[in-house]
Amino acid sequence: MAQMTMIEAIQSAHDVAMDRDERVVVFGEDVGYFGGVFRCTAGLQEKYGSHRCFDAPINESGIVGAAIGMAAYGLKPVVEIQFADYMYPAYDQIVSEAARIRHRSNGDFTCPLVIRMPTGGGIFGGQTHSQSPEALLTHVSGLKVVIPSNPRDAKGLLMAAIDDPDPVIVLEPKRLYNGPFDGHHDRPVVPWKKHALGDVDDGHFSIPLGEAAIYRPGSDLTVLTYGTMVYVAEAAANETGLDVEIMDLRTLLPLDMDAIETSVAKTGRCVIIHEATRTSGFGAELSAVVQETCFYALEAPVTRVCGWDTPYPHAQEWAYFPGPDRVAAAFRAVMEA
Amino acid sequence: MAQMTMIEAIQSAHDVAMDRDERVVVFGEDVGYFGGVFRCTAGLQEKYGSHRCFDAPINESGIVGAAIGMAAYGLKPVVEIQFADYMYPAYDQIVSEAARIRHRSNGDFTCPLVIRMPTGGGIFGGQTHSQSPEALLTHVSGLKVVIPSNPRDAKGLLMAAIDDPDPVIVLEPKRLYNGPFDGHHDRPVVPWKKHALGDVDDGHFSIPLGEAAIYRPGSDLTVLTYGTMVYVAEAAANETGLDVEIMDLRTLLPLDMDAIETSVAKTGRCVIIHEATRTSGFGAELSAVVQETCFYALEAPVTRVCGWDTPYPHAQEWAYFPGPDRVAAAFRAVMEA
Amino acid sequence: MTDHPLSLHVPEPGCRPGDEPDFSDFEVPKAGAVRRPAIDEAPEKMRDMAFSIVRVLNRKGEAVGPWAGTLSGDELKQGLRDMMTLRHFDDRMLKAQRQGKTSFYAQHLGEEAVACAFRRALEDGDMNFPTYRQAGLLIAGGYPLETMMNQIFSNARDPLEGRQLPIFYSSKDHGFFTISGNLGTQFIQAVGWAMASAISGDTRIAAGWIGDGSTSESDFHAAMVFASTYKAPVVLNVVNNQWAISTFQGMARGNAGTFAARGHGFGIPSIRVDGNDFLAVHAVAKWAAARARAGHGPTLIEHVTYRAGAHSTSDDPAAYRTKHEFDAWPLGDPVARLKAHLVTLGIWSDERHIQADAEILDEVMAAQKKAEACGTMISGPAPSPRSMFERVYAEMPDHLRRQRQEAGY
Amino acid sequence: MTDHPLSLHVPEPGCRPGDEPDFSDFEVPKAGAVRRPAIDEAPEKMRDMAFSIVRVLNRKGEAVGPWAGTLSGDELKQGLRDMMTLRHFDDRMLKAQRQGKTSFYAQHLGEEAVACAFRRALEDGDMNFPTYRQAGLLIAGGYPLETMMNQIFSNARDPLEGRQLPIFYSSKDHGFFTISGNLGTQFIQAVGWAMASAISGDTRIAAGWIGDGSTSESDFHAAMVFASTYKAPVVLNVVNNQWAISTFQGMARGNAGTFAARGHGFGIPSIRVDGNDFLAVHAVAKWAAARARAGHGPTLIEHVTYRAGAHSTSDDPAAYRTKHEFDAWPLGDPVARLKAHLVTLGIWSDERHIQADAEILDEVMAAQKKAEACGTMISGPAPSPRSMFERVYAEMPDHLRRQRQEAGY
Ligand SMILES: Cc1ncc(C[n+]2csc(CCOP(=O)(O)OP(=O)(O)O)c2C)c(N)n1
Ligand SMILES: Cc1ncc(C[n+]2csc(CCOP(=O)(O)OP(=O)(O)O)c2C)c(N)n1
Ligand SMILES: [Mg+2]
Ligand SMILES: [Mg+2]
Repeated sequence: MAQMTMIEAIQSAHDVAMDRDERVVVFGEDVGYFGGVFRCTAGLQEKYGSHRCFDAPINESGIVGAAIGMAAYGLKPVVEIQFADYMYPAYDQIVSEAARIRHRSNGDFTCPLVIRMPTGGGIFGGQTHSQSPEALLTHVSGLKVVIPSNPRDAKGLLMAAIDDPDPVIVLEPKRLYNGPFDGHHDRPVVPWKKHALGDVDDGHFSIPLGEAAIYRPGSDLTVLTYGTMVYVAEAAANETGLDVEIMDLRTLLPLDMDAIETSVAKTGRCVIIHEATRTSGFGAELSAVVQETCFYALEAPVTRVCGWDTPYPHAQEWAYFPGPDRVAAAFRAVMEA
Repeated sequence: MAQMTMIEAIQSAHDVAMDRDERVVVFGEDVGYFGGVFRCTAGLQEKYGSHRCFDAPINESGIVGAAIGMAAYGLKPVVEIQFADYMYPAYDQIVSEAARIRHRSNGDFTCPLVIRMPTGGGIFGGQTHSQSPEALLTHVSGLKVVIPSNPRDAKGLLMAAIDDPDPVIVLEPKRLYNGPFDGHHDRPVVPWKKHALGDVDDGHFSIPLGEAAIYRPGSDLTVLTYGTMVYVAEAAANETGLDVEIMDLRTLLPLDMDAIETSVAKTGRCVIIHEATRTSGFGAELSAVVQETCFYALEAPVTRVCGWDTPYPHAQEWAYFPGPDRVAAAFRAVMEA
Repeated sequence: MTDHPLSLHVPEPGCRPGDEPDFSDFEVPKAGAVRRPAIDEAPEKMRDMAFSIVRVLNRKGEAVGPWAGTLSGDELKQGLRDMMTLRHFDDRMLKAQRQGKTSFYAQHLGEEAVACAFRRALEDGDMNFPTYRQAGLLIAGGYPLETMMNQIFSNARDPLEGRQLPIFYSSKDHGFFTISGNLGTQFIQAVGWAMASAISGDTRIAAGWIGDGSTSESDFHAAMVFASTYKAPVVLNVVNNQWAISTFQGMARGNAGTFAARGHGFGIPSIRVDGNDFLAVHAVAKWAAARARAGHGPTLIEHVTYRAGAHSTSDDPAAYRTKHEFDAWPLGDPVARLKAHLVTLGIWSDERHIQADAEILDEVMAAQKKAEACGTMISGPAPSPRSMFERVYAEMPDHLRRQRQEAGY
Repeated sequence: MTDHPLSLHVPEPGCRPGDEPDFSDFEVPKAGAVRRPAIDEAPEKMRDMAFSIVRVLNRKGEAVGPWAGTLSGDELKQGLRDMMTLRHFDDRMLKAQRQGKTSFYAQHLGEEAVACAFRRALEDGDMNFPTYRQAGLLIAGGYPLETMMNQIFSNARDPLEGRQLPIFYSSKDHGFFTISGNLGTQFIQAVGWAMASAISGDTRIAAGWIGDGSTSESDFHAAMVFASTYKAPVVLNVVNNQWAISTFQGMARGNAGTFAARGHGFGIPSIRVDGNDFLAVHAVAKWAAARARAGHGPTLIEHVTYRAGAHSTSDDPAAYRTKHEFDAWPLGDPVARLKAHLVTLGIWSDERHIQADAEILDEVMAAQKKAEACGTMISGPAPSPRSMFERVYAEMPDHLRRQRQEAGY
């Protein structure tokens, strides 16, 4: 065991995977010699050679398209899109190709690849370094979509993703790379190095895809969330004094329906939180399934707290970010409904 | 007034718009000399010259990207993506550019363009000629998203889209091009030429964006749907004998919330139907907003009938298509709940 | 600066319906005239190869020049058989589509030599990333006609179980990657596959395929960039059959002299070949494959040919191009040209040709009979809807299992 | 075939941290040596222009050869002022970022000549589609420094009201299209704008901008295809500053000799210019603009320069490239070179330079003072959050109005 930041945990997952399996290759913009703009692939080129970890030309479609060819060959490519905001040029390759190859060839060809991308805001990145495009991925059958909220999960889920026989998208909340963040941007942050969830096994371990975690048990209401918003929910729970059950979904597709049903059936109240824009966000799907499966248990409307339906602004970042105040207000409203 | 197919109505909208406003230019793959693979732009090149209606190289990103530049210049480009399944290569230009330009430049530049794309299945087109990607567009703030279900609306909405100062996506249900289709693929179809909604004004008229239509009033339950599914809902209503209120949403973004609330408040029951895959489909957003705004009026769970979460198959098309039987079953379940 | 108003240049083909077909500005070099560079010649020294056309068969049916001699008489006879098989296959399947036995078909008329000859230049284990117009790769590789037809009929024996549009075959064993309906996407995948082979210290190579119209797609660029940067062992084929549905090749080519020229911006050796000359296609393919295998990296080949038929069964070219354009097409008919060569060699004759033609038609019809016995789109039996839920993932997740149950399968 | 195992070729820069900088294989033609084709010369006749470098200023500071003489002494002095202004501006803004007054900045050190000289070759009304590294277009166009700083500080007077990342300026009036954070997207938009001008019978032209690394993006291809096909009146600029964050230009260039060569695949005249030679950039830009305006279509210009500073304030190049590489850079410092030329002309001196430098610094600091009086990111006042809901659409739809109210604005 070692104390790791989320960045170190991700680096370690790559390292262990490359060490165990020669077929694992890692590439992307600036990931080779430099080790990635967030340092998630630091040291891999030196250790495993430039044929297994290398820089790529700046073409996201090319990166994913080449990875698909490699996966079809029999390798296990793990690629980085420098920011989730830059996945759109690769979207056709992701949707029309990676997600479809097993099905359309009836299993003749497969596409075991991992696409990592830093997601979310809170770093004054403006509209093209802050987006949370998960809903654009969860609508695509054939993909799995994962989003860790701490170093241990980041490593365990990435290792599971690399072992998975299908294409997996790993969204990494960049605001959590160095420490948990609860939305109180004016207060100091506790680094992972001093946090229980920063205690990560050095070797190989994996956290199964498709299993949610109860981040904090409670009985008043259920929070369905993931990534950075786990900590915002916790802050709001503490501030309202409510006995909130916070579910960290971890995998968005396929969704852990059992865990969701069990919790909402118990609490009868549900608040969904994400940073992505509201309309047609992943919260809509969560709201729909909760309502479909727990209709008779619900004592209040399922409520969404999300990013506004605007581009992510630069200067108004904290007015955009669904912080503890907005979340606390939703908790209270749901309890009073 | 003239009897028109949906194709003729769309062609007429182009024609009238080009005649009224020199700034309207039309281009896309095969849309020039040939007039489009579905003939929606037939005759325009001959009438207005090849500098106002022309073929484009096969590059959807190029088509939309060039149109954005033209819109910024001051023209009003109307472009065709040959099938909605081929919008993905243009997705970055749509999401990161067209949808953002007004906001990010604080109105210094604008992007009044229209992107038309045939959508939906029912023509044995297999997985790459049948998709319904509306949810991937409704999540994008800055866009408007429109989907007509008949010739009159197709013309009126397209004219409104061309007049709109912002980027509008027009999804055209290709199964409706020649006549309404209720999912009974084994029965003959009535062509638009013999249908009241095929009676279309020759000149300029427009149907405001953002307004739903009550396709059929009723009091037992509310159906929220659009495009081809309007007719499937009607067939299921007739077959179940229920007094179903069918709302043809027409514009998905921005959504006509007032009309939705009024109807569901009245009926207390709601079924959402679309052809797109279920998970994170637009039905999720509809379900969420109905539940948020009408929670206390709901007498049964809001229910979705959608395409399965698989690629659109070729041979199993009718097992995939959410036809009248599945819809009727949902109606009954919702009435019995 | 001048105040002269600007105007938009929109390229137009030489002739439209009603015009006389005219290829007078299409330069056809003499067979044997184009040199054959060494496989390790520097790319910048062979730019000329992109502006001429490698041709082996002359008008008299003789094989001439430095590119001749890569195939034996038996191999050539097999090549002729392959092309004739593809032609009959196309013909039968077009009819089957008109009879409602399948929903869709696209033929290869006039461009049979390209894929059939190319396949012969590859080794088993190499991987093609084809478009819908390279069924010749399967036929020349010995893939069963009946299985192809099962796929086309979406019947109970369709290896893809009805999921895919007709002709979107897949066969890993035959080096034929599962076809996508989205143009251009697979060009870069071919490069990725080739990179994987290089990463693994393997000896296998990949071949990418794209149409003239589809070179405009952005993934063409992705493929060229990656192939150039990593010197991937890949052969990148542009099949220039002059048309992209209703759009003539000039719309995609723009102001470039040739599609092969596109390679020059990337330092990728580029070569144009007479796509209707079986021997030339084979020789150029061999040369490119040898370059890839020897570590010299990618080659771009422009196969100059002509789409003699409609784009697909959804298309009628009479609306946008002149009839009989194919008759005026200067590179002729690939089947007739290879036949003439075999006759010149003295190993073939009109009689044997007629006899072979009848035999092949019998074979194709026999295969069709067997395939139809397993069902067509009108008669069934079709694959079970259950299969549409399968292999979305390796393991079916709960939500799909529930949906499958709801669907009743 | 050989059984020799394949291996992956991964390009590497000539030197990494710790190595001695080495540009010995970088060929620098003599100033004045490269010919100046007529603007209507056929593209295929001027391929040589992509493999040399147009240079006007020689070592002695003289302007020589066929590209000399496009600017008057006064214009040159203004050009020097513009570059010096940009350099001071960068310097002040880097410091402001370190002080927390803004979140982000990217400088132009070493490549000031490119945009400053280019702007002088355009007419009012022409439109640039710049990247984040062409602030010189604004400065040389007389856009107020203070307004730029207001944007950088996201303050109450920021014309973009805090929506955009610092330096992502927008000014229609100054022919500066709103900058995108997504690389490459605007290259094709520039082509579209130029097509629109041609469609409208206008005389205005567009200029696209892209970095060496970003030429790999697929929209580069889209732009080249459309520009080639429609002969759009556009100047397509590749700023090859040798680096894309940590990635050297060879990763994007691959096996091509130069970035300018990319134009050859499209029949687009392509020309390389010494990007650190103000006179050469201006002359080449003028030539390309004249081609566009006269209806001869697009030109691709590769500006050869060097990114002397970090990629941005988020970057530290010491991790991936050798320090003092810029000192070894053979094309020198654009400011020093233009200064030397003016001195040679006898219209400038060291004293005047020192004096001008002090004046410019004063101006920049005065602008900064005014901008800071309207707020910085630490001190505020910031634009109201209300504005984030505005101009998503021309008219605010109901759901946004409700959200704005919920947000309390
Ligand atoms: C991304 C995408 N855009 C558009 C289409 C529609 N489409 C199918 S085939 C075709 C023409 C292709 O022409 P070409 O590349 O020359 O190939 P050919 O059919 O001549 O073999 C078009 C536009 C598509 N399948 N995919
Ligand atoms: C689509 C996209 N991918 C990746 C990035 C991240 N990124 C920002 S700048 C940059 C390097 C660009 O290099 P170059 O084009 O050479 O321009 P320069 O910074 O040298 O001016 C990268 C990779 C981005 N902004 N957009
Ligand atoms: Mg073609
Ligand atoms: Mg650069």
